[in-house]
Amino acid sequence: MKRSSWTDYQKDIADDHYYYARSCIRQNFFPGSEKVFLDILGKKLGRDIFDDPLHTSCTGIGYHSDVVPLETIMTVVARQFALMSEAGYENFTSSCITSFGIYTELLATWEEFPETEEKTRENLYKATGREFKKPKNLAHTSDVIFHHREEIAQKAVRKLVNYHTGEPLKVVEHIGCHYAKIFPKSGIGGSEFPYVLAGMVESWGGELVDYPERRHCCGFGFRNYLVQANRGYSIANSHKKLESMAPYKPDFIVCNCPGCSMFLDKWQYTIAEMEGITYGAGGTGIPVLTYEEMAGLVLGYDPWELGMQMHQVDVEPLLDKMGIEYNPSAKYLGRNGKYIGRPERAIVNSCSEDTIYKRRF
Amino acid sequence: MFAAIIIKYVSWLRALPKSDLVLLGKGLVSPQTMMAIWEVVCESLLHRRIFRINKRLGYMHMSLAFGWFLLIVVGWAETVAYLGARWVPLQGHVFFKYFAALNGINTHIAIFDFVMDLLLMFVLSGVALAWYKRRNSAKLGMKRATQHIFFDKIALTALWFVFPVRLIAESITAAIYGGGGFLTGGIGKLLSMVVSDNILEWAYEPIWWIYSLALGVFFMAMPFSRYMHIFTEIPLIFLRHYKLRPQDKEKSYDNFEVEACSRCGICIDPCQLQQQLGIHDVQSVYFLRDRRYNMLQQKIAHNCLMCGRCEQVCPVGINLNTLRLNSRTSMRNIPNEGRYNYLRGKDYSMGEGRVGYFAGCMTLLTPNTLHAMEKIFTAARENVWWADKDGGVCCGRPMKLTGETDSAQNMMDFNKRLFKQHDITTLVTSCPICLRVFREEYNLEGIEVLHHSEYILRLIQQGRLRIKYNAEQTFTYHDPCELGRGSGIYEEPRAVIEAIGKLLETEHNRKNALCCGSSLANTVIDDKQQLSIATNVAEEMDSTGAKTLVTACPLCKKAIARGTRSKVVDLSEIVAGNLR
Amino acid sequence: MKHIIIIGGGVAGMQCASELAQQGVRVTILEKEADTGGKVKNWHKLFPTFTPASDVLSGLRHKIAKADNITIKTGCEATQVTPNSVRLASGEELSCDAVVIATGYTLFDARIKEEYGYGIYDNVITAADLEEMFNKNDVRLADGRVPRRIAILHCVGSRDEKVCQRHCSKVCCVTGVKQAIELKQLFPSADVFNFYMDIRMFGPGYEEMYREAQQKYNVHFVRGRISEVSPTIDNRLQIKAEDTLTGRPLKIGVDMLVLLIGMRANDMNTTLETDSGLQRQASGFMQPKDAFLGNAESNVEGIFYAGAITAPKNVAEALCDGATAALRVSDWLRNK
Amino acid sequence: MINFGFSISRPRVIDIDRNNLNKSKEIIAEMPELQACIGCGSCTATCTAGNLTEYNFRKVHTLVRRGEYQGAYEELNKCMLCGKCRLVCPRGINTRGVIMLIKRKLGDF
Repeated sequence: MKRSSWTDYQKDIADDHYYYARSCIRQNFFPGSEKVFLDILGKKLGRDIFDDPLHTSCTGIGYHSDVVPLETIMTVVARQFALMSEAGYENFTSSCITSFGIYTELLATWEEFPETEEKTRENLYKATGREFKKPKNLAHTSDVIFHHREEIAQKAVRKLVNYHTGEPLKVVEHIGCHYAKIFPKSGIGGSEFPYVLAGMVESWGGELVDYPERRHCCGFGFRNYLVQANRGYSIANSHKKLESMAPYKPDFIVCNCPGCSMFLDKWQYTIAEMEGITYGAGGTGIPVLTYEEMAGLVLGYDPWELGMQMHQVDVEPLLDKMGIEYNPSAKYLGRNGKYIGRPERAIVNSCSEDTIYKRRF
Repeated sequence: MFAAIIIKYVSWLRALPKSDLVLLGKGLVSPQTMMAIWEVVCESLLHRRIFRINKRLGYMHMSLAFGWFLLIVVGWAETVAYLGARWVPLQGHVFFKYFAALNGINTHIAIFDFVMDLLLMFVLSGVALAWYKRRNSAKLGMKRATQHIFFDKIALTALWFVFPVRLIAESITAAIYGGGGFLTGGIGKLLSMVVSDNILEWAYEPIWWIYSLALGVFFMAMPFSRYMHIFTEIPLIFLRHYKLRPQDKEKSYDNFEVEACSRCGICIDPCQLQQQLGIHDVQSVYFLRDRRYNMLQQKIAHNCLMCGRCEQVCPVGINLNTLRLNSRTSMRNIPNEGRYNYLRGKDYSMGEGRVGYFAGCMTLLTPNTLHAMEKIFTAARENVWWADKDGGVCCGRPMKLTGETDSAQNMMDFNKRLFKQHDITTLVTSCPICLRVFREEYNLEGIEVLHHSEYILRLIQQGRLRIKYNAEQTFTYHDPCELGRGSGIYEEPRAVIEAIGKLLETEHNRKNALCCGSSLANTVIDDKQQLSIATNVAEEMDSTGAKTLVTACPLCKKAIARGTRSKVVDLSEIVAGNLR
Repeated sequence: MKHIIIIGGGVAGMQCASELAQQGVRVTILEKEADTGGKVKNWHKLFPTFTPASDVLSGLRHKIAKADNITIKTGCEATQVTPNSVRLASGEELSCDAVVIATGYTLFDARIKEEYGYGIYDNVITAADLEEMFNKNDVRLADGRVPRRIAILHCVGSRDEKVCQRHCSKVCCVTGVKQAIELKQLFPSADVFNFYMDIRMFGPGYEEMYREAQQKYNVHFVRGRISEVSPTIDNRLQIKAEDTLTGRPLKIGVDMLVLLIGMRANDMNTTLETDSGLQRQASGFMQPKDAFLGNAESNVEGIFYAGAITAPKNVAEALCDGATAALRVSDWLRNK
Repeated sequence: MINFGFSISRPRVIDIDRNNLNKSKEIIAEMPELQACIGCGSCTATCTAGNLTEYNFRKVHTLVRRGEYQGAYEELNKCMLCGKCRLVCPRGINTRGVIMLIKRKLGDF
């Protein structure tokens, strides 16, 4: 494949001084990822990033489910920007793709319809007494990692290669729909051949898999999975993607959208239960990583510190393949060695038999 | 040979359905039997019907059948006369001349010699014609003769050999032993003069052997070849007089009809698929042959307009359309009870009246007919119940024509219920396809079914419709197959036209009328072929010089209109346009 | 002797030149490429008669070679045009009595519709590439294999507001059907699928050719624009589209995808508008003085149009245009 | 098996690569004129059965040509074979013949 078109879609990503907005889904399902992101930026790369306890959800889930009206979400977003300005930052980076899409969409709306911006300023002022400035630079956190990918590569302790054979790992990347499908110019590489994750994978020694359903949605679509009766449609999308990537025998999937990470991971369990199909070698599913986890592994973080025990599909086979040492018995120990509980055994998480709890009880 | 034939007949008769056996039992002792005997003489021996169609062909068939029959009868009489009054089998005469000579019977009864020779010449003339027909059928008024299969050709060849060889054999016998009439004796004398005795002696045995072989081959082949018709036609005539008929599903009686086909090929010429499109392998003769030998293919069975032109001329009077229909049924009928469940509770009819009007699917594509009928009904002050003005259910005949008889029944039941429900006493339709199935299969007791041509004529005769007559207006009329040959309605539409203007007849009219080519019965020919037939029909109509081409079938109207620039209208349209 | 400059040595320009030359006018053809013939010299056969494009060109060239009052200047690009002069890229200025602009069109760059993967996947080619393959008698996949299933996509860079080409390029439908037939002739056992939005068979013999492609050559026609093209594990291309006639999405793996790229207006047309005061249509093609009675004249006296400079046209129309422009020019010279 | 309260929706996509095109090819080989359909919808618009129930001949035969045989036989059984569609088809397709052919070929599906 002659990949060159991504170079047509570039965007400015601030190099330092970020105001960080968390993701509802990521902090609940992959809390380690957000923590590690802050850690990498602050400690490993020495950048200034502010994790503001005052900020809230962008209410994007509500917005996309027709619960939150447009005016409300505009005001909520305006408040986030106000907090950023108050904290003295100009570069906004959000951990969530949906939020990123919302911010991009609203900034564009304000651009096209200035009266809505005025109205929002009025609403925000009435509601909170705050005033906001639009960010100078808006980036998704994966953009930020992409921006620093070469620096991370320099500091890496290992590459995305098979420890035993030296072959590069085969990586499937999945980009959240709202990253660039709404505004192709807002994403690295545009919407057709997005490069944000591919760039990381290539810089860190992995091999990218280009498979037919690469651009297909994971099926998250809020309306579809929120209503139980519609989940069949939701899961069908993940199913389609997994079916399409399976012949390439990928070593793992990496996503930049928290919802996609969750879905591609957890639906594998559901599909295994429903159809008895597991994807990936060894019949234990294809591990799904967030790009923070991928960066964390490359930089030598402990997998359990990265929160990888929260995955439905066990990551141990991947860790073994990468030659990463880990303590199996520490898998379900959280901070301070406290037991965090473990999921029921299922086809896609049947790896570590010998946790200490198994032994203890 | 006789054994084979008898086994066939007995098994067929035994397999007859009960209703047919009842008919047979009733008929057996009725005057029908006598009439059947007379018909056997007329048809099986004299071939009267062929005579009517084509004199030369009639002579050919008559000379072969009647001549041979007389040869056998007179020969038997001769044998009896020579051998004295003792039991002689019917076939006793076959080699009589041979054995008579060997046994030293040398007496000659001149009258027998003369009659036998005359008859032999009679038959030989038929053989000569048959042979000539094979070579040059057009000279005998047949544009195309049947293309026979190999087996038939063997039997045919044997038959051709039988009589010339007999002539030679008897002549040689006459040359050696004397005797013979003007023909065999004459040739015998000639031979004895020209050819030496040795050669004659030498040829004597072989030629009788060849004769006997040819005869043997012919009779062996007969029950399995087309010559089975010689005997099958006889029981068929009886059964037919007992009112046995083929039906929409195959039954044992069909065997008599199928095997009564002599493959004379008279059905080939009138076929428009043959005339117009050059399709030479689907005609009734081939259909019956393939059906008889169990090698019928869908593309043959379905490639027929079912216009009935061949049935019209078939000398044996075989019900060709019905047989084809029930073959299609055997091939395609799949009982499916629930197939038209969606019809339940549907009723798009409108209006109220004791007279119902069923436009039919095709009429909905010729709205001028619909409007004209509306005008006519209004003019006649008829209250009308419109069965399908806003779309209805097909009458079922098109489905039936493709062989899905049971499925068609679902539709027919639906329509029948609809008619009963709306309490009509008269059902008028402008579609002959619907008309035919309403009359023949719907069993609409208490409801009189009329084609709109009949209905309009009745209105005119009753004085309920007043029509302007104008001799300046010239019309020509196309008989729709389903209306004319199908339902026997020829004169009513003509009477209606003549009440309006001048009617100019086409070359082929009434029973000989051509088919428009768009017949629903044919699902094989393509659009171009349909158009070609339609153009041909339209040309014939145009050649009458009439200003307006009239027909009484929506399908014919649509088809013919494609083939001409002249105005093509439905009968109802000219009536509606000339109301006073 | 009057001197006319014709900018563009394609079929329209050549036709115009030969007609003018017959009327005793001195003609100079400016051709920016090394040889005359314009786009047609790259084509293999012309629809709907399958006439070799080279036949048409050699006919025209022959007519031009016979005339001794035609000068052809190749490698010359006109940069500025007035009714009485043409400046070349080299800085040279040629004077004349009238100018005929016959610069034609530019082929749409299929790379812009990146979802179709032109320039990304090996076996995604354009109709122009396919014509070249036909000319070399070398139609095959990048790895040398013979294609077993080929998709042809209509309206690439035509009727597409997303790439700012709202107009219909007119000839692509016919070209697509023609190429489908040629491909079937080359590879009778291959399946050829045409993905179309509308089939616009506007000319004589076109509809008949379309029908022949369907019925005789068994070319499949699917109504629906391809949404995206992806590689498959066995190095084929997976295409997604909607089969709009059944209302269902459709997925198909093909060996080769041919993009029927449309005609877009030349970039130079903007310069013509700003520098020469000529009017341009919204599509970017030049606006003739009148759509009916003045279709070979521009809004500027002494500047004329021939061929696809004013709208997408097929070869026959371009030739006809060339002759019309010649007539208009000589009328104008006579009445001046 | 756990009851999740939903099942995986089957894809609506027509997957030409997975569909068995043999029957479709046989049908087209026997009646190549079917390929001449331009999807105008005249047949469906005039359809007697289509007036009474949901039945779309154009769609059914298009799907069959794409190798989607499931349900085609049952759909075609709604047809009354009245022949109006053949009279209106601008491409002169022998629609009744097509229906009979498809039914014959797809009897098993």
